[in-house]
Amino acid sequence: MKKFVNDPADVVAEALAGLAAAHPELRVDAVEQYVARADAPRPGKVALVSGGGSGHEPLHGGFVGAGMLDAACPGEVFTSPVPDQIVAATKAVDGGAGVVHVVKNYTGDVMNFRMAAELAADDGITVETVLVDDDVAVEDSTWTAGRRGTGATLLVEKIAGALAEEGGKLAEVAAIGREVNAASASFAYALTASTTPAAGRPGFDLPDDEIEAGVGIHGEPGRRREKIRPAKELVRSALDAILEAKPTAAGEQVIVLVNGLGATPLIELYLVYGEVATVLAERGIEISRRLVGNYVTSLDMAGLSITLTRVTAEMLRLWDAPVNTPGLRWGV
Amino acid sequence: MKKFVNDPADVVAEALAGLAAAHPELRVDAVEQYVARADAPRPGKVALVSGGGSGHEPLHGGFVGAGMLDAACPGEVFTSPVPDQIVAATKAVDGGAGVVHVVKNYTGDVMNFRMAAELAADDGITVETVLVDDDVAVEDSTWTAGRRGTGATLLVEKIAGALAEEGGKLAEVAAIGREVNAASASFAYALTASTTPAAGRPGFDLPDDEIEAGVGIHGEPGRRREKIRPAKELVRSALDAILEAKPTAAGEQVIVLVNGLGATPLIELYLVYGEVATVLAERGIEISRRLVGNYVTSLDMAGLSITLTRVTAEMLRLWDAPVNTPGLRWGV
Amino acid sequence: MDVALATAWLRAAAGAVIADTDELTKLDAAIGDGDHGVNMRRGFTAVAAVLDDTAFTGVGEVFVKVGGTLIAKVGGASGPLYGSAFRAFGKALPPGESAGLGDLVAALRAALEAVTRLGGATPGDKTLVDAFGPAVTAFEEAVIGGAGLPEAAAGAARAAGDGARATTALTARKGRASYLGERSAGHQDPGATSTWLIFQALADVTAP
Amino acid sequence: MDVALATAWLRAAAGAVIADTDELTKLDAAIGDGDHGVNMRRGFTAVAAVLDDTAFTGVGEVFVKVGGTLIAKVGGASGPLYGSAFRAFGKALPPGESAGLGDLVAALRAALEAVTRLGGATPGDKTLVDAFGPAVTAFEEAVIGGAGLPEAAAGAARAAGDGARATTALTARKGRASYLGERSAGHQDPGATSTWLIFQALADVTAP
Ligand SMILES: Nc1ncnc2c1ncn2[C@@H]1O[C@H](COP(=O)(O)OP(=O)(O)O)[C@@H](O)[C@H]1O
Ligand SMILES: Nc1ncnc2c1ncn2[C@@H]1O[C@H](COP(=O)(O)OP(=O)(O)O)[C@@H](O)[C@H]1O
Ligand SMILES: [Mg+2]
Ligand SMILES: [Mg+2]
Ligand SMILES: [Mg+2]
Ligand SMILES: [Mg+2]
Repeated sequence: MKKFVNDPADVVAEALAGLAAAHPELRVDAVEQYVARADAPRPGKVALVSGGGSGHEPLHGGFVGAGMLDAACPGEVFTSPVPDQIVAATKAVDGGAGVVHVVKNYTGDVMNFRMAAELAADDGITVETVLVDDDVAVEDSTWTAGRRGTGATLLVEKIAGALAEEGGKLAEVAAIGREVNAASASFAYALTASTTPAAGRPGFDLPDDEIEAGVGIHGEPGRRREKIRPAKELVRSALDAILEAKPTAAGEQVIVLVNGLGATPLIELYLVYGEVATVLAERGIEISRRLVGNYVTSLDMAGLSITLTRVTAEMLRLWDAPVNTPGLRWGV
Repeated sequence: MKKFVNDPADVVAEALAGLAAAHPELRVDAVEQYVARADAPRPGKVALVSGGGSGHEPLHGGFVGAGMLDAACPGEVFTSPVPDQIVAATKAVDGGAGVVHVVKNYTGDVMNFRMAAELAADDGITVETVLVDDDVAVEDSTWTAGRRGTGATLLVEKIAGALAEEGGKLAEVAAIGREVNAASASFAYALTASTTPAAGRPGFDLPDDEIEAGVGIHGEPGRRREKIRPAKELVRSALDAILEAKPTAAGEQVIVLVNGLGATPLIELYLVYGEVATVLAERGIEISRRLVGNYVTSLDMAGLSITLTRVTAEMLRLWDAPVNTPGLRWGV
Repeated sequence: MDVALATAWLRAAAGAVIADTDELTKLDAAIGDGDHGVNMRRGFTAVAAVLDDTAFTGVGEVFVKVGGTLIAKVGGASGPLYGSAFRAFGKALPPGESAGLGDLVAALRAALEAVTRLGGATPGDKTLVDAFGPAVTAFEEAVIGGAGLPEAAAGAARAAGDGARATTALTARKGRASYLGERSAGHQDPGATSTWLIFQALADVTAP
Repeated sequence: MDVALATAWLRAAAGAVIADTDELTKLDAAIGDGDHGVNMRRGFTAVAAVLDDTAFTGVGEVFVKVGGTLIAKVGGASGPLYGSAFRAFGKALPPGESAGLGDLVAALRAALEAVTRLGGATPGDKTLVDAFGPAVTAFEEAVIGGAGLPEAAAGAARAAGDGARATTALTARKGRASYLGERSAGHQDPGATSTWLIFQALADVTAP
């Protein structure tokens, strides 16, 4: 395995040390392993805490800052954080107005955050949980663990974070987070598997002309393997899946996220965004805002996800609000 | 080859179409193949034009906008742009105060930009050229084409762009660009080769335990092949090469760029930044500002470059000035 | 089972899990995210340290402490599940230095219940429940049939092994593997495999 | 050489370069950035189109136009170099429908001079100059020796081929390959190889 690491077991801790050195506006607790805004807790402000396995950077640590998250709990690579860690972060940023946990829908994340929320409640902190489950490749049925949380997490954190920043109450912040999630759908393709530092080899092998369709962000294989096709066709298939799951009429407004999974060059992401814009224009769907880049990644996986979020005027206003984090910044 | 493309010959044009669709604040001329600020030309403002082969995104098209470049000329993948294209961009953004060409030191780029500058001069436009040659892996001698331009290009474009934005004159803007270049040094490692859409296979093969030290950003092999070593050691070797080329005393201030070449996860880049901070702290060199991410890339190459720029107070002030481009944004 | 046997079992379990890290990781790479081995190694390495550092007076305490350690160290789906299982097991044991066979049966039931309550998996969902459930049943039946601990533990380990192997044919309906739909079939469940290792460790340390 | 022969040569050169795209790319991947084949194909595809679309009255015009097309289409190092070479070649030819052998010699010298002026390479730097230079000398010597165009062209092609092959042993001192230092030795220079193809095309179309 070739990676810029020392001992694979220390990757997360050492990356956090680097994050701390690079961003004085963040406070990294190396013992409890969380990242918080240096100015937290902010009395009276609803705090947002998220977290999950590492390897999805800039998600979540890179989204801590004014207008987005108050704290993030990075677990080991692709492994959800543990309850103690989440409780420590929750206590560290609680400003007395309650805390929203933004949790991607994975069994491990859900269970660990649930335990943490119970422990925090014992300490008198009110926690509301917003579950993100936007990945339409997985059917939402009793036969699965439910849809996975992927690209929409960024939108939930940005929009709910903006409402918290401007003084939204706990119930309101949680409500808009849930609304954003409900209005979002994502679909992803992988061209290669990712390699975790611990495993040291790719999670699966893919022949030179095959791709995985409907993958998540944890290096797992997708729903099906298929032959590589032109970008045009892949985009159409992904948008078909997305728009079937969340029917969107002509004239409706969306935010589009074309998100690289780690090793896909920006030139390809922009090419794909161009295809998305073409298809949505054909359908009369209006793209109000867009984001093209590597935001919710899967280590060094070559691949991308497309997320569409149907937005209200209020969501757009909150999307445009200032944000100042290592991974997302505007208006400030 | 697996990439998100249609016909490999159309990659650059289609990515530009995507860029145009994504960024209404940019104007993309699809015929002449350049990207310009939509509000260019700005009368009386010195204009900055850069360009080079595609495949280094966000460089250069992603750095067009307020406070940085006025236009960028993307060539084919890893191929410098042609004179006509550069002339068209130069004319499109000239506000009567002259144009600065920021050119990375590659034979092809230098010759094409030189031809363009002569043609522009024939049309009455004064062009100053700032050559960027920061890569210390290549010796600067008559036995080479001179040092390559790599990571420092971002710093030159940002700092010179800020001075142009606030009304600097042609000679001043060019001078500070050259000063930034002279104060910069970079060194890069590659863990894998990159694959151009046209070639369809990696530029070279690397065994599973070997890396290339001293690579550029065009997928070429480096100065030497060596065994993979812990990140700690690689960082020390790179900084030794950088600080030997540009001796920096204790107490001096630097901007650090830890730059991913495309497929290296952010978690590794932050880990490496942590090591850089440790080494510089040992030497008493003060890191005034830093940037960690994928900025000057080489398609899907797994690798990274480290750039140090010794800065004056004036450079720092210009670094901190607002910038609003797809790839770099703050203060606005 | 007394404190000494409890710690011997858990040390053996830690040894087995750590020795099989790569195997568990490989199973998880096929239908999950490839971290189960490393997760379990991290957890059980901490368990071994806790066993070294703590003086226990009650047998139940041992398992409660181990469960808490796993919750605090493992993460992922397996951390809360195994952690809760050990905590429930320990809490169900009577206070004091040792527990009888009947106590162990009741505690195993409590542990299994904790897992199904938390994770919602039912038999056949291709999870660790498919090894855990049969193991508990086999243990219980052996005890009812008059067997001693060695024999009951051996039966439980066999049943866990059979259960783990039988997950290969199943399509996952819980956890990460369920995302693969029918593609999850044909691979043995990593969690069921680690459960088997834990029961096998009990059989090993009690074997005559 | 008249307009018809000039266009026949350039069409043959275009065909050869396009046919060898992959080979040129492979050579450039070893010691450069792997685009020389695609660069030349892009340029000569445009050249072929220009030849189809333009009615030329003078032979020099043909080469000036081709040079401009290469500058506008190729990019990289080879675009300005080949473009300037063809432009200088065309400009050095006398006005009118055709040029004599002496004119060709002078024009070849002018083209070579344009390349060395622009790129600064000297013989032995492992560039296209190492094929171009010997080809020009061989052509000139053949003409001085009384040879006709077919023979002079064949000699130039042979010399270009020898020169290109001889670049393998050299360490690059100009262009991208110079970044590799001594690692550039052992590989044939892509630009020298495409120069050879162009001279070979002249030999082919003039062969009796
Ligand atoms: N809902 C559940 N109930 C019981 N066991 C489960 C459940 N979900 C997952 N598991 C078990 O957890 C194992 C995976 O554990 P691990 O890889 O450590 O966590 P993660 O899936 O979060 O990466 C699976 O093989 C399965 O046996
Ligand atoms: N300074 C120079 N003088 C003459 N020829 C050169 C010079 N620099 C490069 N070349 C030629 O150009 C060739 C490479 O062309 P190409 O790959 O198209 O451009 P680039 O190097 O910009 O990618 C080299 O093989 C070499 O023959
Ligand atoms: Mg996991
Ligand atoms: Mg090139
Ligand atoms: Mg797992
Ligand atoms: Mg080249």
